[in-house]
Amino acid sequence: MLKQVEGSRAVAEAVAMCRPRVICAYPITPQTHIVEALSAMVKQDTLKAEFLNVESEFAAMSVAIGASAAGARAYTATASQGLLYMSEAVWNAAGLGLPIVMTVANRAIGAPINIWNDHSDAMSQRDAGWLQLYAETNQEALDLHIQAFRIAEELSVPVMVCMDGFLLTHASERADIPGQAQVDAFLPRYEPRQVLDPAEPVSIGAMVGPEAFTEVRYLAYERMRQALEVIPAVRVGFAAGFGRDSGGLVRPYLTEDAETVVVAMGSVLGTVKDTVDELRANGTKIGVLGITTFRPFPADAIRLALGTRTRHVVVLERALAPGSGGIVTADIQASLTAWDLRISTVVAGLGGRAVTRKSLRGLLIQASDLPPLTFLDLNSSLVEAEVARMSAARRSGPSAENILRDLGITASRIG
Amino acid sequence: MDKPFAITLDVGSSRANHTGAWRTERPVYVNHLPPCNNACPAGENIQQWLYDAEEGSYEAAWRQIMQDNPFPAVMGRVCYRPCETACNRAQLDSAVGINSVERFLGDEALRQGWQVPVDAAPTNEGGRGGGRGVLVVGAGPSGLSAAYHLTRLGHAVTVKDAGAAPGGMMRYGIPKYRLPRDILDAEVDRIRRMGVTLELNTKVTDIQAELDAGFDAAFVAVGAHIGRRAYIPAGDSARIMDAVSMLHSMEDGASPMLGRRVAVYGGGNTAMDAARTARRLGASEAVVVYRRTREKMPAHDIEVEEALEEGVTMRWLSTVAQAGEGTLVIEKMKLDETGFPQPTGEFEELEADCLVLALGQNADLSVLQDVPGVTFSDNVVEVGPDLMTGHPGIFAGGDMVPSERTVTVAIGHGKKAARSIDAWLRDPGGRPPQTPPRGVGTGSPAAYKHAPASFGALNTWYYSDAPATVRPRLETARRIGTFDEVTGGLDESTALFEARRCMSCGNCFGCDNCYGVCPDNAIIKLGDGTYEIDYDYCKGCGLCVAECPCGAIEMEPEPT
Amino acid sequence: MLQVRFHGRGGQGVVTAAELLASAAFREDRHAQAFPSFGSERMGAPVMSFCRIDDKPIRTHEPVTEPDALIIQDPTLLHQADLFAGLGRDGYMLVNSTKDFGELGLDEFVQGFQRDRLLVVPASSLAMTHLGRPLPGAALLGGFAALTWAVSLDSVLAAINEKFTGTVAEGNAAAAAAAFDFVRDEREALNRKAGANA
Amino acid sequence: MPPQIKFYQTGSFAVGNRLLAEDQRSVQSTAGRSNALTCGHRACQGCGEALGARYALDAVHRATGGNMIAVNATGCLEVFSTPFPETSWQIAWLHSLFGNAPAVASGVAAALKAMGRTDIRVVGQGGDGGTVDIGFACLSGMFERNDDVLYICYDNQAYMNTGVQRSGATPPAARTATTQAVGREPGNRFGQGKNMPLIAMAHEIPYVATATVADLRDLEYKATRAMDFPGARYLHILVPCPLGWGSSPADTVKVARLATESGLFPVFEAEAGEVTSSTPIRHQVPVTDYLRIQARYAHLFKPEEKTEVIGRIQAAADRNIRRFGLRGQ
Repeated sequence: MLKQVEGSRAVAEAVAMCRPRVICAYPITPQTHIVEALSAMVKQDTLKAEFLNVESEFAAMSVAIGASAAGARAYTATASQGLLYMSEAVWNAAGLGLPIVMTVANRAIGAPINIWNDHSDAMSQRDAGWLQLYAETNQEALDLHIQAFRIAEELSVPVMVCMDGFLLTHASERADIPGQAQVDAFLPRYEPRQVLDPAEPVSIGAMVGPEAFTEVRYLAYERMRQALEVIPAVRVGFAAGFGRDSGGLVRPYLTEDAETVVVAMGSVLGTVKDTVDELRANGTKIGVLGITTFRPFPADAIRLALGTRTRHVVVLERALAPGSGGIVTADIQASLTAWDLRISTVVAGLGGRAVTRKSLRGLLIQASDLPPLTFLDLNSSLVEAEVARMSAARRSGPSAENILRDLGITASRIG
Repeated sequence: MDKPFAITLDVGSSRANHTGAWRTERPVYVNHLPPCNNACPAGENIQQWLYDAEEGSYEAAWRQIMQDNPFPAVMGRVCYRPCETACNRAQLDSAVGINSVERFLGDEALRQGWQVPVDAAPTNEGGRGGGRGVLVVGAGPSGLSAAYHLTRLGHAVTVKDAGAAPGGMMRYGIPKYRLPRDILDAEVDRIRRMGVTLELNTKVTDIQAELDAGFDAAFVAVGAHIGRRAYIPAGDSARIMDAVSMLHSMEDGASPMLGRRVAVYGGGNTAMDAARTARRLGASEAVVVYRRTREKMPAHDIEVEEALEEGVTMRWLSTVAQAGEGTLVIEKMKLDETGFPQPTGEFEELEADCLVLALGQNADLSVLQDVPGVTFSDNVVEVGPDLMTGHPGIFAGGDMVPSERTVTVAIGHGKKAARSIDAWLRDPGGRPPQTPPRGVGTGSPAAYKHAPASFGALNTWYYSDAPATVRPRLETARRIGTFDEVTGGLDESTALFEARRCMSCGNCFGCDNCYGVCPDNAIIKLGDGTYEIDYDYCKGCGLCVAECPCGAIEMEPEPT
Repeated sequence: MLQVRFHGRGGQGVVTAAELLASAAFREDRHAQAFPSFGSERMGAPVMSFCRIDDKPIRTHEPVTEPDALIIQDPTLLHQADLFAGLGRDGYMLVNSTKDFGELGLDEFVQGFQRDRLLVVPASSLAMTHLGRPLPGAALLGGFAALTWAVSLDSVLAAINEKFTGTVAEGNAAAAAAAFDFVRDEREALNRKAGANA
Repeated sequence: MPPQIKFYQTGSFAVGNRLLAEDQRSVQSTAGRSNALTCGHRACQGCGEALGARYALDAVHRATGGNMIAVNATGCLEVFSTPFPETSWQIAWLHSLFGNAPAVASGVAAALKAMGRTDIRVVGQGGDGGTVDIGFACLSGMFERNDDVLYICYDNQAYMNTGVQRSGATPPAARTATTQAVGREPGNRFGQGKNMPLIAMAHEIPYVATATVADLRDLEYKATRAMDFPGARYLHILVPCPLGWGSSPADTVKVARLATESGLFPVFEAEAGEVTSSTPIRHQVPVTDYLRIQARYAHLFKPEEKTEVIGRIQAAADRNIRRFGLRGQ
């Protein structure tokens, strides 16, 4: 049923229809609206589940681990610092092969503390052994959660559904909310691969030494490879059940004849597509490749998606690996080594900085001469001033505060 | 379920890992000789019968006593309890009231009329059942004990005694208030009912003749009934008698004329008996005159205490120098460095209507006097470790052989003599038998050779604090003037309490501590109250040894 | 595509207003997108929200930098830096105030625009009258419907009745309707004046 | 307090007692005990934790009729019990992390509740490090939500798994790898550390109790009693560590016994924040009896006896005795 609805609400309704048995969360902006909605449903008894208000994200993931190991479908949501705080448990859940589904309302990581959107948080857990799916729209965020439970439980691996904080979580958009019957038909009862059962006791979480650890890790890698087949299959199954094409590995847009392909993830894709349309109107051969599944990294699908004419790949990154550069870029490069391509990274939208068509247009018009690494809309004068300060005096003070002083205003400016 | 590789494991799989390999020392179950058993002159397996009594199996407990001693009810009254002196529990709170439990069991047996079956039919014809005819001279504790054991061993026993009633010193030496006669009679009667022939008023004079008359062996235990005399200058009118005959006369129904003030000369148990009897016969003063100090006094403490309670007074470091009518002359003594009393030359007078001499007894050895091979030394018969005299086939025991003169010792002699006689009858050339294994538990007989169980080897924390129960005693007012039994018995609950205070020193009593405290589940519980160590998993930590309450586990080096 | 930017103060229902507008458009089977200017602001601080309305799916997720319309919920914001940023010459603006542009000192500013597209409506007082609370959001939307015809009054009222219930719904609806009439009359008056001048 | 029965056979204090009816006997004395932690594990000789874990879990196993799931924090217990490819556990058992056992247990309990399997009970367990330090927040959260979990802390007073470093439960003056017996104040400092049972009580959870491996009947009684309560329960068990305490493997139980008999480790139980009973000391001993047999306190006795320090430890014991009424009747 079509609704004009806030992204968090849409996701909450989707999650509820997946019938999780245990939901736990610790409040952190911008994930709160999702769990608030779920909590209300549990309280009103419209959702039969245990809702635990835990004392930290570390506990939230730990509760999910226990619940999942005991055979219950478990869900939690977090963001930013919260994801880092639960990091140890995040890796543990993957190691134990527990099909937990978690929403990450993507947000920057401090210091300086920043509540706005970027992908630094999810990127920090890139290698935790979780699947990472990125939503372009609220509709897709909703759909990906339903698919996530299906994928997670089929493979017995946890899945992270990443949606841009505020940009999606707090945005009211049109969304098609499926019916419970549809979801039930698509998502079978949770059949755990391993379960804590006094009737059939086992020890889960044993210590593994050098004699088998490599093998255990290999199997984690192997499960990720299987995921590359499962995810497209689930996309097809979902389309059949819901009449909508959502999820999958990658989303090419006008790449067939494109000489330049912009690679990006999440809500920025819409803005990029609009920009691309404008550029094409001026005859620029440019396309877009959206990555829906970042973990496992769909190298084959990406190669397949790139047009034969592609000469230049611009990776639009909502995160930064200091000392290295683009994080997604590294994977792209690794998967395109055999090809003769120019790959450049554009770091954009950090900590809530708006990514506007205007800026993108200016950037992509001269895509072919982009340097390896560009910071979109970087205020160079601010940076230079601070660099000067630092070279002038040892005790130059806190950079963030210095810059804000120079800027003369705080947040809430347009964009 | 099909489990993920490595991180999920099947239960209990670590049993494949035999940690026994870590061990350098291994625990083993042992059995030590309990101090009580070790101390018992009658060789009772006290720990075992306490164990039976603990769970209320009184008959089993009683039968266990009867293995070694046919007089539990008597023992429970007159024994001087070397077992309790030795009891380890004395070092914790107070000794287990073994004697009172024994008395309870003995009395219970009489109440219930339990009898002792005779294993082999008695016969005096050679060969059949190995039974022979054995003569026992003297129906005292030693003789009756021997008769009892010989009968159980399948021999036909005839007991001959000069007295009118059986029991010897138990009857003629121990006053009624310590040993009621119905008890004695009942226990003697039980022996008689086993088929022992008892011929009273029959003084044996020629032992050789008896043997020729068809007895295959003889056990002589006529005791020591002759009161020792000492030379005391005395006026004609002085009334002097000896304690033995005085106490004896009590049994003949003719109570002696003692007068109001009675002096008893001597410091043994007999002296106490005499003084206490005097009080009961109406003497307002009963004074015990003794050459040395109380510490040196041979009489047992209980006897002395009870005597004092009953108003008997004591004159330490005193000898009777002269006896006249109504008065005695007492000389003060002092102990020299060797602890021997020396005269001081100081004299004083003591008012006394009568002087009772309790200076010890001598045995009437006439019955063995002219038997070839039999030898004597200072008024007793010389015997070997098997109690056989110099004359093959003639054994002797009790007060007439060198040993402490107590009923319990005598009963022990009876058992020992019976076994020796049985062995001798089967193989006259054979060597005296070994003392048989004692104690309960799981060890091999060899284990019994271990030293007696020491208090140090116990872990007493596991025993709840339970001070001894005091036996009810007749209040002194009622003691004087009556011959009612002074010390009462325990009822069942208190007897059970006492039995359960036993710590089972040196022998496993199945408390499950080892089974419980092993961090490696390496103790196998066999179910019959015994255990086995699973050396596949035992790491040799020694916890079971440290936590065994009764010291029945020990570490020994791993065999290399 | 119609892009609207709302300016107000935290607590005035700026975000709700944007969502109501989106919801109204949704009822007319149009695609709409509403979202706040995400800040850590608290009550009273200047805040913004945005709304986009289009006939085809809206893909962009950038903030509205070149609005077709501005809705100013609080006249005290009028002199804030770059309040009008990006508003085109043929743009619309609806200001919540009982004063006119002259009194607001905006005479000069409004000159450069199509005059009948910039209006003032006493949304707060209308809200006080009909709702009993100075929450101008609904009234402004009613006025906005009359100003731009981007959405119908019925859709606005429907959106209001979906979002609120009982007296709150009634009060907001009444305020919206009143504001609609007020703006419609204002525009007709202005057009008449324009006609007369011509 | 467990019902005390007179006379050793009816086992006032011994594990077994042949004169008691089967159902009155201690779990450990029964041939059919579950051995939740069975043999073949890699614990040190005389490991108190291995002993305490089996004691407690076997009791819970009997109380729940085997309907139990255990969640284990990282630590010695977890490492020595489940080295791949073997496990010593004979119950449903889960290990996740060092610091999250209470939360994982909460998750298991929540799942069971959601699935209508409240007949299955959950036990969370860990060492003192996993409980009073790194797992503290999760434990407090589990308490505060009153989740239906029995959490058992096996307290050996330091991080033994990593080589005997100080924990928040390490007692004053004790030597560890990070509180060496050198310097002006040798061993662990006075005035530090936390009293977890009292902290648990401050949450006013239904049941809190302490026990040691030296009094099995008391321990089993408490583990069993804990299962009578719904909600969050806390059982703090003192488990000597021969390695870390420098005591003889054979003395593991003895050391624990002296800890209680000296008053240094009060044994008590509390309901809803109130102490309801304490186990009286049977034969009080001076703290030196307890300290002398542990190498971690050796510096208190040589080269010369540090009477002042020992005095402070004795004072702590005396305070416990007053505070918890350990004198008995």
